[in-house]
Amino acid sequence: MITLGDILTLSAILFALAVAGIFLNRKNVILLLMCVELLLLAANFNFIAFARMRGDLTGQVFVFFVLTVAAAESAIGLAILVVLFRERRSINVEDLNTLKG
Amino acid sequence: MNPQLLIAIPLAPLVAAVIAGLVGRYIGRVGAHTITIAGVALACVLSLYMQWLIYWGHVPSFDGPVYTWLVSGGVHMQVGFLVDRLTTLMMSVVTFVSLCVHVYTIGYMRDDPGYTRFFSYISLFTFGMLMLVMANNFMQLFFGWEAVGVVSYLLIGFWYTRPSAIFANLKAFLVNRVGDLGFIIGIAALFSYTHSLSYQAAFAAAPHLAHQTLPVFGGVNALTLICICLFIGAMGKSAQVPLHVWLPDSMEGPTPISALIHAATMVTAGVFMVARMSPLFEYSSTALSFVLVIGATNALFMGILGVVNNDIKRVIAYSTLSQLGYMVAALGASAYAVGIFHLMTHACFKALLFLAAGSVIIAMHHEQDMRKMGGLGKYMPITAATCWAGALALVAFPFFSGYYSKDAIIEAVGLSHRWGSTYAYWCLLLGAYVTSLYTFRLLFMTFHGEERFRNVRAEHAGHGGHDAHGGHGVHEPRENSLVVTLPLIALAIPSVILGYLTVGKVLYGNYFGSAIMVLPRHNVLARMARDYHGPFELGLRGFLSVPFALVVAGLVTAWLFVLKRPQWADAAAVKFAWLKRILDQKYYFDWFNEQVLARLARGVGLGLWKVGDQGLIDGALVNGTAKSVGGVGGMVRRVQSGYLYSYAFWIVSGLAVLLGWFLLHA
Amino acid sequence: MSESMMTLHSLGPAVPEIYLAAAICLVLLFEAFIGARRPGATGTLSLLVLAVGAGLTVAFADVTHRVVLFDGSYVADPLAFVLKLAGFLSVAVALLYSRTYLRNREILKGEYYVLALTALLGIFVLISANSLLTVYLGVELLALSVYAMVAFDRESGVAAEAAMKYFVLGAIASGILLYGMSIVYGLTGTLNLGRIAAAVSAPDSLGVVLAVTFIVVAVAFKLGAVPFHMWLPDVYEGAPTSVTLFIGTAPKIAYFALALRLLAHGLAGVTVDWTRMLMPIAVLTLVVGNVVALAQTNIKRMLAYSTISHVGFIILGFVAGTASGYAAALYYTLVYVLVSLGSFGVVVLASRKGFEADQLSDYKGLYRRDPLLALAMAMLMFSTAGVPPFVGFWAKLRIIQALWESSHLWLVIIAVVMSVVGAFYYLRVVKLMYFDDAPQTLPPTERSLGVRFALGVNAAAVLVLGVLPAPLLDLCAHVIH
Amino acid sequence: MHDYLLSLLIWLPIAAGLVVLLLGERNIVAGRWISLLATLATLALCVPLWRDFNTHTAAYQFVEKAAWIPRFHAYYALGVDGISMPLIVLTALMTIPVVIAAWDVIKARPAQYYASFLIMEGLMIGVFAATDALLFYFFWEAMLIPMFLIIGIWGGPRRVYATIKFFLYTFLGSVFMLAALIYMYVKCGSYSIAAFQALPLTLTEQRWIFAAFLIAFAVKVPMWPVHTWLPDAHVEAPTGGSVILAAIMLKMGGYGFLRFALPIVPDACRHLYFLIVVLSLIAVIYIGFVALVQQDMKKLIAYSSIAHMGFVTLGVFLVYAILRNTGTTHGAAMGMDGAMVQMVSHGLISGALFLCVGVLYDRMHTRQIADYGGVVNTMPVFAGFMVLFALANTGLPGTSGFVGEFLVILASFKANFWYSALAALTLILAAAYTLWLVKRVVFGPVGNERVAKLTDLNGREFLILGALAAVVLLVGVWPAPLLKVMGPSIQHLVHQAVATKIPA
Amino acid sequence: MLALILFYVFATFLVGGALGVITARNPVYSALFLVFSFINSAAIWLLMEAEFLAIVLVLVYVGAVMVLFLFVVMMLDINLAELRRGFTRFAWLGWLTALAVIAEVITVVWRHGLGSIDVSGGFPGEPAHYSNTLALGKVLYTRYVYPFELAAVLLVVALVAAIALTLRHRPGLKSQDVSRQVAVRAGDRLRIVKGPAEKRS
Repeated sequence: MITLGDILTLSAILFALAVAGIFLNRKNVILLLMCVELLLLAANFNFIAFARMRGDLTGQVFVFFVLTVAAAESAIGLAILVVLFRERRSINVEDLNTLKG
Repeated sequence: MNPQLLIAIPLAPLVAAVIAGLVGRYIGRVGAHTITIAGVALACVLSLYMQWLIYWGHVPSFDGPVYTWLVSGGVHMQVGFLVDRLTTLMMSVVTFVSLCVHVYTIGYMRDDPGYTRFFSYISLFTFGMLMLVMANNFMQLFFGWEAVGVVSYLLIGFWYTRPSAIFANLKAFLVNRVGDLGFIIGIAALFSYTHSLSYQAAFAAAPHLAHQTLPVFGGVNALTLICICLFIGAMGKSAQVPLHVWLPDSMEGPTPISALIHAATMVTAGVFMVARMSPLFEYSSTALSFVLVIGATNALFMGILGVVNNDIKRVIAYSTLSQLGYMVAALGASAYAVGIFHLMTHACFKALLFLAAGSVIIAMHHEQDMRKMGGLGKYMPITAATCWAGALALVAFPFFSGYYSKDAIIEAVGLSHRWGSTYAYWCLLLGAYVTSLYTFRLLFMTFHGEERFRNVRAEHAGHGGHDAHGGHGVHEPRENSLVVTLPLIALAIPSVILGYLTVGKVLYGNYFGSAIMVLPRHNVLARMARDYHGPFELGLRGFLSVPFALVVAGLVTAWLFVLKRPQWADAAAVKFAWLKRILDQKYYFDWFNEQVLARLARGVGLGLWKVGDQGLIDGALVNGTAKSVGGVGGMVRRVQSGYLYSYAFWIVSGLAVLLGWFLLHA
Repeated sequence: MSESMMTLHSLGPAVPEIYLAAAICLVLLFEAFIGARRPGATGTLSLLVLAVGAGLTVAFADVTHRVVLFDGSYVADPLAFVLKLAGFLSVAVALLYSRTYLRNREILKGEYYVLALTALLGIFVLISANSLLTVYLGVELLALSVYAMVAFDRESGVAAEAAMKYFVLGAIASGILLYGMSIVYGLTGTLNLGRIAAAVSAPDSLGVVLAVTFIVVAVAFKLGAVPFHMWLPDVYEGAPTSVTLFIGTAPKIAYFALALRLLAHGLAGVTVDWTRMLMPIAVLTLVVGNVVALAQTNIKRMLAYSTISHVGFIILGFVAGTASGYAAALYYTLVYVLVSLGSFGVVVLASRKGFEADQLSDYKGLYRRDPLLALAMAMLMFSTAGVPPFVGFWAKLRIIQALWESSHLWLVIIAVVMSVVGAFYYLRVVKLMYFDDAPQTLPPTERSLGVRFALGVNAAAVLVLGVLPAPLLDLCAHVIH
Repeated sequence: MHDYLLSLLIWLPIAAGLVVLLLGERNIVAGRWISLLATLATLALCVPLWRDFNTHTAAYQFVEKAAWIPRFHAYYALGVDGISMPLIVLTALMTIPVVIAAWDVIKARPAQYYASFLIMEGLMIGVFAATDALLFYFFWEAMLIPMFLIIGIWGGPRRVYATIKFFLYTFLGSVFMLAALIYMYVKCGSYSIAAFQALPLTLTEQRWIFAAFLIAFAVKVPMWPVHTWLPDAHVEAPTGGSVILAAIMLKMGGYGFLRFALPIVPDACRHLYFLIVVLSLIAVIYIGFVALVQQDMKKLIAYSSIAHMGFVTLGVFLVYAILRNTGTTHGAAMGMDGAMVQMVSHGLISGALFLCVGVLYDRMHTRQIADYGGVVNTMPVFAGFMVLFALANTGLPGTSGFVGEFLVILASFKANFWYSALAALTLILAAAYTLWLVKRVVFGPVGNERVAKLTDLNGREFLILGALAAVVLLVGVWPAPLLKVMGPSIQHLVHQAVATKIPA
Repeated sequence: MLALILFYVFATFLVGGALGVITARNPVYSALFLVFSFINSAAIWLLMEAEFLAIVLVLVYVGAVMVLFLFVVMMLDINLAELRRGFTRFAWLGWLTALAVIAEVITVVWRHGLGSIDVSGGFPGEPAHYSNTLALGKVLYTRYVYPFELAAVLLVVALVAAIALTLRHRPGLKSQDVSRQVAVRAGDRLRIVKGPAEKRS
């Protein structure tokens, strides 16, 4: 039987991989957006697992909204990406360093 | 006694001084000198009246407040007067000499642009001096003390465009301040025991204080400390070694004030103060020994300096130093009355000498170097004659006033059994010879012998403003006008007869009564009184005394070296070059003060400023902190690298650290 | 709280949100059909909308006690009322100041106003959130609107860069927030903050620590606390100044509400835990914010670091962990918003077409060019530095008082030392404006009378509230209790 | 009117300042006269203050109280006692010469200049009049702003460095005090100074609070080693700024010690008095030496101020040394009296000296001593004043400078021989640096052509220097009224200072 | 037991996919790895009887969002050669931090059971007739109407933002202007030109 612990472990690994992806990736901004999706996925696992454990729908409703938000977020993220690319002709993370200090 | 009358005595010169000072330019020269002379004359008349009242009128002394200066912590500090025989004597001397000097000034300063200012100053000085002598408490004493110091400062620097004058006045003030430091500590010490600043309280507490110990310097007798501190003040004002250095330099001031301040009155304030404080000093033999030794040292060694100096005023100044030493030595021997007596006679003849010197200086167109004088006697008979009178008084020629006072000092010290009295006695004795030597040297060089002024071309036209005669070629010196000679005569009379007239009363007639307190076991004067059989007999006895022999020896030496064999002096100077150098350098006191102390002070100041303030506090602490904060800012700023991955890393590691830390500590 | 019992009347307290949602649609339509041809009309309409909204809020949402709606996901209380009014006001002022700026940069578009209004809606949602879900949606609504606003000047590379950074980091923060929320949910089985507060009461339980850490980090990120602050200076600098003005002000109200609702209300049972976590964060925030601000040459960036340092103070209010501390944090937040409106407003107003007054050196001799602007800025800077008689002083005072009440000696010392460090760079601005001369001729500043009047009122408020601080202090204390 | 006398004193100048500010630079003639009238009116208001002051009580008089922040029990509470009243009068007095001295000297933004000083005046009076700690602090800090601007706008070449240093230094000190005040508020629930004075505190608490107070007041006084802002500020400040800084702002430190440190944390003061005494003596001696070598007139006077303020702190804390040495407090009041008189007197004298320097600066535009010499030849009247004030600065009896030093030295002997011996060194040091300055600047032959072209005081300058000289002499000759005013309050303070507040 | 095996299989795929996402050099591969991860997640969610969400995940994410991603990747015409460089020096620090987070969370979960919850227990089974979709649907429009409306606003924001940021009015491009069309008046469309019928002579 799948246990709560299994799911929580899985989500922890996903979470860590997602953040690791964000600060290991130095080249492509799009990848960062993908890692963000993974991050949300990790949280969703938790919600579903807890909801199931408690026999309570609330967690699943939450996941529903998270999915909605994530979609909207992707749209805006990609829009920003497009603006960025138009201005800089690059989406290299290492080029995003004019603002610093 | 009428207090209003008393108040009028110091106030009259003050008012005159203020008027002359503030509105001098409106009332003109005549107005200024008229009003100040009137003020001082009034004070003089009233002082004499007071003295008459107290001595012959048998009015009790006055000791009372005028107004409350302030009340602090329950202590009433008042301005008040203590007028007794000692005070009235001083008041008379001060106002009399002052009056003479005022009159003399009309002639001396005739052509000076600072005429009204000068009158204002000397009147103000008279006020300060009167406040000093009339005080019945230490606050007021200190007030007068400082007031005369300030006026002295202003007057030494009267010719403010002369660099030497403004150097001298600063020096005088600072050296006096060193004395005042001791003085104020003494006052503070006394106050801390008596909770009062009045003389009465201090005198009453003296016997008790003699048994108190103060936990400083490993425990000293409280009264000794107090007395020595007070005496340090007197050393400053009365120019005792090593605080004497200012007095010769103070001759930069106009001659009238040399006479008034730096001979007759202010410099004797220390002597007066110690006499006034006799109820304290009497209980501290240590302090008196200190006084004695210092005084005697001054008397001899400062006199020696007078022998080698060629500036007429400076010679008299060194003489003053020496005579002050005599007075102080008298105090040290518990012969306060003798000290005051000498103070009185000295005031007359020393003022006379200065004024006479001033008269010479006027005649010489402000030339003070005796080497350029000589043979003036026949051109200036009055000056020469009065000067001779003063000189004889100074060297203690029998029957002259100085004889009665000075011989008494030597005798009193000789009789004293105080620690150091033997040393003091020999100093004073030798001092008699030295006095005679420089005095006659001065007389011979100035009034007798070759007329050296004829060799001097009119090279001093540069004196400009102070030399209205200002002509070229050799002028034959002329006797001065009446305003100059009259004070000379007025002072010459007491210089000759004052001693004879008053010695019986002042020294041996218990003139001072309770104003001066001497413990019976210290009372050398009483022993001397046993041998006293009237002034005439005393005068005759003088011709047989050792000091007289020394005076004659001095006279002969001076005659030989100055008039008869001047080349001997040069030969001696060559032979004893080392000695001459020490004497020319005035025992290196000035060198030490200027090259060591002053430099050290400035060095310390510079060091503290540059290293302490600017380097450490400002540089390291203040700006250093600012810089290091800024530096840290610059460094932390670099963490903000602009890279997204680094930002994300910080967020996640922040999370990890927080989580780890609190999981460990949960 | 049955879902079927919802009547129109009972929705009264929720009028601000409902009205605003409707108004957003209205503005959107207006823009689509009318606004595009009349530049600025949408802006005027938006200001009108905000004014009406404030009126309606006062009329309907002024509650005297706690009202819970929408099955527990929405709460209306006096605090929410005050914060929403502050939100209306600050957004209105921010939009008013930005107008000429937007026109000069040719980004005066209706969408800008729509996004500002949706951000305001997000702010309101956060203010009134009573469930983790509404908290999350509020955070996202606000954040997404703001991301877009930052990138709004499409001709600006730095703006895009800032937006990108903001977006990615913001998304990480939401992920962290969500993760923490999921654990809270797992531990309590509910999203309702009230019920969570009832369920979570055991401090030092590991699960709670885990959840609390995630949530604290997310909240700290949103507030801009060190070391989660790094987005803030970049975004403040990179964004168009009008947007900096916007995000520097109203959202802080929301994030204060976020911290208050989540930590102080939802996790009230484990105050010990999160105050201990906030403590090092607060200290770091104060130190880094102030110290790094010293090294800045760009005024927007400097004000960003200044913001960070203020966040440190606000967090200190939370560290106190008492009602007094929250009231202090609230007061600080409101004061901060007021002062930031003014100071960023000056930055906006000093900029002209083709001249971005964002370097500190651009303020040299401002006094000669525009005394009013300089005077206002000087007052605001002194206020921020915490010098009486300006209101900033009371803000700091309240925080220190709260810290003393909970016996935090060292935090007090750090706070006061840091306020001195901070004073330096505020003084530097005054120095530039008043003591220095402009090196070259700079363009004139915004001269629109209405805007200048608003700025004058803004600065005067800083003084008046400083001299008579009692009403606002009372209000803050009142709504927190 | 007595019910609002203090408020009037505070707000009249502030209101006048705002009016002048609003009138702007174009109406500067009116602005000038309004400023002068306002300062004169303020001084006139001090007449009833002094006349109707009850000298037999230590209680606050002319009390006003109005709610300010009811929630924190902070009140707009005003009142004066014998310690604050003379300082208020001093403030009102010293602002007048500042206004007159600026008459046609300040050319740049004169309206703002006047407004700054008027507002300063009100705030400074507020500091002295406040009996609520929060209100006190409010005025205390607010004061920094106008001074910051005064130095920064009208100052010399290094004004920016100086003014920022001044602001940060004093701000750093003050915030710690604020923290301490709030702490005590939290403990006792009131901001009333009287409540603080009655609040029992453990020794540890007292030490912390004392440290906070010390930082705040030591910077203001300023005491060594936190004094370095003062020379810079003075040198760079315009004449009026220097005058107010020296005359009033420095007094706030001494006032703070008297009003806060001693009565609120007496036990800590008793434990740590030695520190203050040592720092005070360092101030007197160390700074005296430093003053000796200054090349800049203002800097010299600034350093002299530090040395003189050393007497203030010494006098204030003598009470503990005396208590320790003698077991009684006899003489302690004298030390405090001395400190107070020294504050007033230093206000007058240093203010006057800075005005003198200002007179020279207006003519020659240099403050370097080396640029002068023989000023007396061309400016005899000025020289007279300068010498008078210089002598007063050296503590000459008959001038106000003497009274305070004298009392402190007298009192200090009760505590320790060395205290008084070291303190009395000022007699020499002060004379050395002040009179050496006079020698180099005033006396001597005409130093250079520019000195030769100097013109003597005009009527305006004569008026202010003459008036100050009169006051300096008056206080010196008859300080009794001043002491009488302070008496009961000082006596009361002595009792407070030695009573323990440690809860049993 | 089967469910458990399936879970481990899917979980392994999921982790592998996630690793693929963050390590792939080519963003197209990353996107495909992400799709793979989502599909595995959906499978696991199905195992946990969260059918509706599993479907939504596939439909919304795989179907819409990821396509959008790929679209953008292709559209932006990124120079892939430039992206082929590897991680930098401090990569180990990143990994370490990630591992630390995993370790911390797992420690809490397993060693201490998240405080009060039994983490090793399974999930309660749902009754046979239970419809996850129905249950969600029921609450979504009632209890969660407020969040639902907010989600709607959120999507509007995304819409507006995306348009505002990316829509470009290129000069010379002929496009519809709705507001102008709507606001048009007859007078704008029809212009009556008066012309003389014939040339006057």
